[in-house]
Amino acid sequence: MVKEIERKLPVVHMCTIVPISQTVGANRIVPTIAIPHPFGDPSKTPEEEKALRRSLVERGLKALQTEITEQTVFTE
Amino acid sequence: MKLELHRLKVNSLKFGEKTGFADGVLTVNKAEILALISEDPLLGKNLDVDIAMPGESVRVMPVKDVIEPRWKLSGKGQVFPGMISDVETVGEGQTLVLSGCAVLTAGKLVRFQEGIIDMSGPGADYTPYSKTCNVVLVLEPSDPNMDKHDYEKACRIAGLKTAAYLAKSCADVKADTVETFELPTMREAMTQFPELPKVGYIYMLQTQGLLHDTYLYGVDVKKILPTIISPLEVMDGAIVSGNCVSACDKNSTYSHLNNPVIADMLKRHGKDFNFVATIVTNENVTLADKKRSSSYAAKLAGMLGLDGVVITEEGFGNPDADLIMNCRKCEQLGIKTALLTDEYAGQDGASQSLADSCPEGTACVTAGNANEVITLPPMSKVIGYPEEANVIAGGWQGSLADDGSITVELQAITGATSELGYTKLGAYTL
Amino acid sequence: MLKLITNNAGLHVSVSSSEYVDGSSLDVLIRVRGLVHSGSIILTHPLCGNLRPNQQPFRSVIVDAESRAVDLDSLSIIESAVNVYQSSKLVFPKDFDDKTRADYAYIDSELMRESLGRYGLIRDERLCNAPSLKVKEV
Amino acid sequence: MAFRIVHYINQFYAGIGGEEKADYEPEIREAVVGPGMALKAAFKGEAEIVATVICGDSHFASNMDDDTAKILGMIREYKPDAFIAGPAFNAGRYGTACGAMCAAVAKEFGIPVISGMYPENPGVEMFRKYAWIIETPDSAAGMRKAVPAMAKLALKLLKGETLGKPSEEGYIERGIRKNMFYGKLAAQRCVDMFVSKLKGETFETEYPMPVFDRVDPQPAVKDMKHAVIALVTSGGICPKGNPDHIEASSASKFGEYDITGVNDLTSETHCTAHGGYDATYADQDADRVLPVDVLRDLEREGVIGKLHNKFYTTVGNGTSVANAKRFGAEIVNRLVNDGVTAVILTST
Repeated sequence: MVKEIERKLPVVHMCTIVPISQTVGANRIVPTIAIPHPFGDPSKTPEEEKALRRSLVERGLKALQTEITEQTVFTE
Repeated sequence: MKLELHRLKVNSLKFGEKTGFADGVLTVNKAEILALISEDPLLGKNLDVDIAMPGESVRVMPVKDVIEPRWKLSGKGQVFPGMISDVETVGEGQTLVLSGCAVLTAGKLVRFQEGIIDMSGPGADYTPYSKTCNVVLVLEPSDPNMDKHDYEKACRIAGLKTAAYLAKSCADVKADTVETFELPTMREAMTQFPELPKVGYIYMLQTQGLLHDTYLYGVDVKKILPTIISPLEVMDGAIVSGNCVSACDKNSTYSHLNNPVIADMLKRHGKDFNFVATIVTNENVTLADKKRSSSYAAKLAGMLGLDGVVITEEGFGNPDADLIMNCRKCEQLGIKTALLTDEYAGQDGASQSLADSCPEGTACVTAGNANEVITLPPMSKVIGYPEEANVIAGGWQGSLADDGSITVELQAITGATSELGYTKLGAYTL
Repeated sequence: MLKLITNNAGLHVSVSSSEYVDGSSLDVLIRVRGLVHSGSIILTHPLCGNLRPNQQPFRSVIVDAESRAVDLDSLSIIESAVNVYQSSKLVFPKDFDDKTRADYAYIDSELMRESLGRYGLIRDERLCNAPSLKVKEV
Repeated sequence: MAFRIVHYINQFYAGIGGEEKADYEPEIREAVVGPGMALKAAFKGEAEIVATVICGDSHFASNMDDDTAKILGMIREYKPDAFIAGPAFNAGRYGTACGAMCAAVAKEFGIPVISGMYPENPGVEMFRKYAWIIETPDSAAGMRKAVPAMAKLALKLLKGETLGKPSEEGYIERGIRKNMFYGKLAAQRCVDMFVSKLKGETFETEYPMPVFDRVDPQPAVKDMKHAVIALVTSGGICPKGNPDHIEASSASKFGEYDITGVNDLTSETHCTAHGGYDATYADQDADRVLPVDVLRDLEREGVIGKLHNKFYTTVGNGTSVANAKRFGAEIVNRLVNDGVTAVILTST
């Protein structure tokens, strides 16, 4: 699915299992927290959780603003 | 290492006074076999020996193992080392083979495991053992509550003993043909045919527990690290099957003795490649073992500087993970692989065939979809226990019809999708 | 913490650390998948043994249940196993007569026995070795 | 006696009209219509078309479930031995309708179903598992080639003859594995293939393992402050109650949901339809899978221009590659039409 989107629009794939994302052909990849809660962590307070989520989304936006020529994993 | 296989071609079987071979006929003294197998206190009183010939309207079920009669005429050790003879290394000297003959062990162990062999009709096309002249042992335990491991072992040993006994009884007859195999030491092998690629064979053996085990020189293979073996040792019975679950793709002892991959690789050795090593490895249940064994097998192939390996799997499901690990780890070392497996694509053929896959597995041969359904017509005679059709692996309640016909998946047929490639079956995509 | 996830009641009672799943083999695999997603490692292959999904009503898997980064090997193995089961007709323990069901339970226990021993999870060696391991009906 | 065939065509091939008549309601005629004439000729009396179903492409596309049920009802009384739809060539909606009807007829009546399409017709990816689809050229100019091939395949199936490989029979690979006896032992075939691989020669594997192709990355977003960012997820997030009944696995559809004015996803408003992971955490707070709350904050702060007012959801779990591709292609077309700049795709 990610490839079909990438044919027409820039897309960042935000997911927990990076190797799968690499296999399905995503180009901009941002690793997330865990499979059942990629953008959250139930062990944290709601405020901490949202701050964590925000930092991940900001990383995703940064990836979208970065020129790349090949598959790139954005870890920071 | 040099081994001569002295072959007597068995065209017919009959019961008679003295066990021996003449003019293509193997005469079998039933009383002697019964005496031989009833030596074992674990086996019961109602043992039987029967004959099943190609083309007869005969069905044998449930079959555990198929064994080709062999006996060493000379050389160190004796056939089936560590099982019915000493643990001495085999593979040298002369070995008598009763070609075209097999011992089948049949008997109930658990209520769903073993296979079917039809000697005629559509089912016969699927099993290689419908073409052999079969001496069938019908076995039972002396105590119905006996530990199943003990009884399984007793059945296994009874088959091996009978196979050795039959060949030994023909040791005085001059062979029809003699096939000679001479394999060099590793040092010579490495320098032979410098213009040809050096290749090997990764021989995967299923090793998971009762009815899922394989033995190497009597050692339970789940306990080994991958190791190197000579094809000639395999021909003398160094590898013995304890394995009959989903009978279609379990390697019988017969198919080990006659491993068709080894046979073909030896035939093409010196022409298409330089066949330098056979690596046996296991298929254990724990992931740690799977990782360790696949890494170790690939490492051996790498240390030997192999350019390519053929890999054969045994079984379905979790062994697919072992197959894929072996494939990927070899390919990552730059060792080209060809894989031999079978498929579980569902009765309609629409499901995913393997439980695991990798893009490196570019060369893959399959021995067919084990789920395809077949109806086996009634036979005039059934050796064994036909009512087991309803509970056999690949059958279901109602598999056995009133007229004696059986509707089952191919997996119930012994050797139907042999992953040593001992049948011509395969699959294609519609 | 090491533990067994199983729908085989007879095996469950003989293992010192075990979680019983009241359901099908697929339910066992789905429970294991949930654990893997939250960081557990699979120690035994979920498709061990060689009975096809439409034949073996029992499944048992040993996991190292802990919360850490997802183990990729465990993940790919459990996802594939669940796929295999979801694309197959399932059988349930109740589909079989008592004797056959006991045999299936027995083989399932046999396949796990060595691994359970290795990971020190067998509570009573005799129970796993018993010639006729009785399946507790649930 | 000749085999009984029911033929399905659209309004165009029935001579009713083009796009302006595409909402033509399904009807059945006891007659041979349009391309049916060519089919009839190709059957040479071995099979006859007992009825022809005609349905407008748009009508079918917008009333898929109802029209399918209605057409099945129409067909029933004609007791067909086989069902032929099309050929649809490269017409997307027509191909989809042909494929959907073939699948429904096969399921309902258990008879052979045959269509004809250009390989890139979306109907192929969606329905090739359920129907025999003869590969055709991309336009009706290929009618003369397509129809005899469809008729031939239909007769073969009706007579219960064994079918050869797709390349031999001219149909598009269905992805169904079938056993056959080869001329050589599997062991010899394997060693043959091994030698070819060693020598670098071409060979054909007997079981192709999945492979993945690549797409070049799009250029970066230059002006994030004015960008419209859309959220897409394969994590199955949907309004509570899953109004579109998206399947928990092997999804056959995707969802499009409006989030105008939604600043936060909560356990009251959203949940997951995904059956491939423990849903507890997503059901408690769907922002954990689809971070709407944070993107609204960023929108308010002017970091991004706008969060697109619709999000798209699918279920990654067990969904076929073909369906996933189709979803991706349809979703991105809608996003482009809506003026979206870039996409955040979240997966579990």
